[in-house]
Amino acid sequence: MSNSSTTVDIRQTPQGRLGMWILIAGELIIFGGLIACYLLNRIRYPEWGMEAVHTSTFFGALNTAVLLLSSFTIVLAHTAANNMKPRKAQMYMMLTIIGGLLFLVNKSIEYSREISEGLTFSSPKLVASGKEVGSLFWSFYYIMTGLHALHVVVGMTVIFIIMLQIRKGNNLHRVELAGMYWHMVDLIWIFLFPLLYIAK
Amino acid sequence: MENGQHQQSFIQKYIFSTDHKVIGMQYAINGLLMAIAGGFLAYVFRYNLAFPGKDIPLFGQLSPMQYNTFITNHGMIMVFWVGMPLLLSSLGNFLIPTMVGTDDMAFPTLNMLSFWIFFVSSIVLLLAFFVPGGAYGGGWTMYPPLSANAYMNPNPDFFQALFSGASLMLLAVALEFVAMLMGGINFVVTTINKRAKGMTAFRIPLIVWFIDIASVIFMFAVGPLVAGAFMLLLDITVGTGFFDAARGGDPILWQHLFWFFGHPEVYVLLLPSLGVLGEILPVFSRKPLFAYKSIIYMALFSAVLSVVVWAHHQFVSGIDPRMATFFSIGTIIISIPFAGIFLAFMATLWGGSIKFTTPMLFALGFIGLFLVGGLTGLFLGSNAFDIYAHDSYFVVAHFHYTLFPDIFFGFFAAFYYWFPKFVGKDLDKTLGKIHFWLTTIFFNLTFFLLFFNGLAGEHRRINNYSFFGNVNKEPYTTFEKICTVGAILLILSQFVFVINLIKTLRSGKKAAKNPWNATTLEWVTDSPPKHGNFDTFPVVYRGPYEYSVPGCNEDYLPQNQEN
Amino acid sequence: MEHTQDNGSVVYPDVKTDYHGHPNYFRVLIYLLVLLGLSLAVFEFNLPANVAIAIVFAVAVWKIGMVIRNFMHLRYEPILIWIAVFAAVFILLAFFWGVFPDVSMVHRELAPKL
Amino acid sequence: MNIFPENVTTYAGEIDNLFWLIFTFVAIAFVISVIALIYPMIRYSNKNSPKAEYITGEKKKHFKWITIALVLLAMSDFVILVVEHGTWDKIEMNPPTDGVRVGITGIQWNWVFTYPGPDGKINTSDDIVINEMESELHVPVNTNVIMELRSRDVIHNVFLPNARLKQDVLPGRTNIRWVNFTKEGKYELICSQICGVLHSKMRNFIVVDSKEKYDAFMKDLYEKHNPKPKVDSPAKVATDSLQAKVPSADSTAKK
Repeated sequence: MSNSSTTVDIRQTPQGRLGMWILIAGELIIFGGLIACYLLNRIRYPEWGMEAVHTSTFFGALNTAVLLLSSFTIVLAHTAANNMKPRKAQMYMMLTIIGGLLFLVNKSIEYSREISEGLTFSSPKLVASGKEVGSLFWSFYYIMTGLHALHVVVGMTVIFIIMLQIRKGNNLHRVELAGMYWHMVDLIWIFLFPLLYIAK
Repeated sequence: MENGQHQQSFIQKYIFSTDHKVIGMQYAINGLLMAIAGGFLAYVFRYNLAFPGKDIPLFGQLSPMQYNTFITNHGMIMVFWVGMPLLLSSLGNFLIPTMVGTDDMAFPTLNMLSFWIFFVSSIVLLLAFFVPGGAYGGGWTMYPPLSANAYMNPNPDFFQALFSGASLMLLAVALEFVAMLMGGINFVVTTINKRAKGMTAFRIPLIVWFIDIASVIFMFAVGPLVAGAFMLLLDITVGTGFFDAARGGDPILWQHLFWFFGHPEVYVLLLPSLGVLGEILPVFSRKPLFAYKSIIYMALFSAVLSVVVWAHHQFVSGIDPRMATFFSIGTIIISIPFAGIFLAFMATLWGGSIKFTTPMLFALGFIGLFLVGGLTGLFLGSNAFDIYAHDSYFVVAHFHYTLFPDIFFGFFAAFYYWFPKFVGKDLDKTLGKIHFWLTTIFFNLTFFLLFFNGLAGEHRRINNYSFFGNVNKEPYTTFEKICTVGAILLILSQFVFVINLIKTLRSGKKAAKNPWNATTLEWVTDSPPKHGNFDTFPVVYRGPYEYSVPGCNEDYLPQNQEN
Repeated sequence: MEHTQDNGSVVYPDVKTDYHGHPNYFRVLIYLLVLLGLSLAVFEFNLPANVAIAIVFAVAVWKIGMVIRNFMHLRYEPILIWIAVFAAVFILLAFFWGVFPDVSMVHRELAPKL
Repeated sequence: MNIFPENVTTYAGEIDNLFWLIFTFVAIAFVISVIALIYPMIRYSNKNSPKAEYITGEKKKHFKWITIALVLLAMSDFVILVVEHGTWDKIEMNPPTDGVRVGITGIQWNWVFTYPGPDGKINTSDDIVINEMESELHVPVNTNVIMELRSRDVIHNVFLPNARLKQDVLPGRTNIRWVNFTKEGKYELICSQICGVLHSKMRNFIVVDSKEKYDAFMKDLYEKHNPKPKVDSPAKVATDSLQAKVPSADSTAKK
């Protein structure tokens, strides 16, 4: 019989990272399913190009840049945590949360502009003008960006909680896990951006 | 190792416990309670089918709407709230940590959260029966536009629509998926990361492999349906048009989203049960599992294949006929690895020394009954015959012949086998055997004749067949009655199980450490295992099925025994 | 930065014993921003629409690859994680391929007038 | 054995034969499997065989039995696939294009039948629409009947037990299926996809008439309904398609 310290350590990856990867794979499939549904319909209806014109490339690009930068800061937080500098890690995490907030502010400005133009998923204007297929585009637009925004909020919450947890210098490895989730949010946006804002 | 013997309050120990065994127990109890609900629904609509219009004992009159609601919820409950918790979550929680030789799951808190989310999901599902308009009654597949328009109010306000039967069912399913995702992450990470020393990939018992493969299939196939459930929920509540043809949506998209998960789900339910067979057959044949590695390879192959066969549920949905041809080929090909697994199980018996204990009887019964279910699948997998048999009682009989042995025989086999270990008392052998024989006989009585009704053109989900000329004649009306009698007796015979359980819990003999002389790690520890499972972590020296090894004193070699 | 072990057991990788390597994050960020600029600038070059869209999506996939490899450190992970990530992509492709003929190739028809 | 309903179409027999073909393979497989399951239970029971052999099954000598069985299964699978693909090809992939056209439209909870006007086409302005409970669709015997299947509200399923035909109808698309009756009579047309409360009552009839009776019926029908000949002016077509863009009121009523 053995002693206990070596037996549980047969592992290739720390279990937190392993679990996180599986979660990320699962999340990618959820979003991927949505994106696949969108693409299938996008190919079916070329007239959606006329609707995509109304999305604001400027805001989309700005948001992409914001998310990329916040990804950068969270990865710096991870480096700081690795170097056992909880203060510095907390600062970078705060920056990431500010990035997330900036993203949400941008997004809400965008939403309010589109809604004031009458571009909603059950827009009477679109239906009345015989463009009810166009309203389906907006359904997809809002569900995809909305679900993504929800993930942004979740990611921010997770980062905030872990920011509080590492104050005393323990649980520093969790910074990386929160970071991985944040990167996933980032890379989903990277794919949504051309899909909704550029391909017109 | 961490000492788990410190005093805990009752709530910490049995309610909000992070111990995998307690969570496994909670899942099993929740699953069995839901099985009672599902069984009661089955009794009510089966009675209605045999004697349409008559008052049903214990229930009363069944209206057509209620009939639809009951069949829908019977399907939902039995698949998602009985099959999944009993086979995947309960067995996974009990067995994975003990079999790979560790103290608990990788993420115990996540594990607890998983159960409580699952518990909430069962409440939400049952709650739907009590909202205005009743639970959803459009088939468990929830095809829109029927489900999207299920709330009859033309201008529903958001909360009215949210608390309609259809959206509550969607919410319940979504919560259940979250719970199972958490559980799945736990299972896979525990198996990969927390194995005992020496527990290499091909020394892991088959059931752990199979639960992990099932979890992976589940986690990877469920994604599109989660997205789809979100879309359908928005269709119901806020009026988007994802599945509304008038606004450019497509109802067939939901069918694809649903079955893309729905078919792999069948294998998610099947694989843990096959794992149970893989444990029980060698123990009671005193012989190694036949072709252990090949079985795993075949399971992996079928796991890959399982995500490209889904559209055989849609042969008559108006999908592209060329695709139907492809999916037909895929479906029939996937029969080969599963046939291989079953043949390997049967080959395990050859040359053995078979003891017919209760778990062994259930395991053998599973093989025999599943044979019928699996072979009738060939009829439905070939798309040309499916044109006729689709949505008929042939399908009903077929999937009950697969899912009933799978869920109940698989679970009971596991129950009778591991009960002494995890509860620490010996079940009554005679009552167990009576339970097996009654269940087997009445199960066949219930479902076998339905094949003929299906071939005669009896279609599903109808509350009264006297309307249809082809089936409103002898012998099909008698068959319906026999089926109902069988179903009632089947339900009644489960009381033998309940009696056995109560009797054992009250006055059962204390179980030995290793009553079946099995080799895997869970039998090394006490019965029941204490918090933390092992005194010292075991070290593994050999594969899991070393029975009757030549030149050995005992006829079994435990995995942790050094030569 | 090796993570495989001599006898199949490792010490728990606490943050001091570095589990994986670290790329130059700042360079990666600059690459990503340049690629973002490229996907915006593509339409200024008067390319045919299909080519432009193909480039945009190629750039998006490239960016995703950079994030997942460098920021999420996939390049330092064992093969099993790669399999998990690519299985996700494989499953989505299977889904897309199976549904494509039924949704994208069928044209919408309005309800018949009765 | 008469376990199917009476078969009255050109391809119903083929589907029945397909069943018996698969049944043959399945029965053989079943018998062999049951023997392979029961025999060892007796021969190798604890009583008859107190000591078990040590067979891991990984050796070729032992594993070959499974290989043989799987190859046999694959071969019978192949035969089944080839035969059933012939039937599938005939029914679904290469339907005939000439024949009498009728329209069948599912609504909650009835089948609405559409006969073509003098132009012989469905979904034009001169259609004759029969929307009554328990109504009958008249078709001629020994003629290809091309059915255009549509739905107004939810998913229904056209099920003709005697023709061995089942086809979902979905809102937003037209499925075309065909049938060729060989025997006169009155057959059921059932909805076999759950479509709401009264799904169990959704049943109409197809009446197969001899050619003479069918011609007389159509003549009567035309006299009774007096379908307007179609106006083919481009202007009319243009307004038609414009109107078609606006969805019908009830399909958006929910919103």
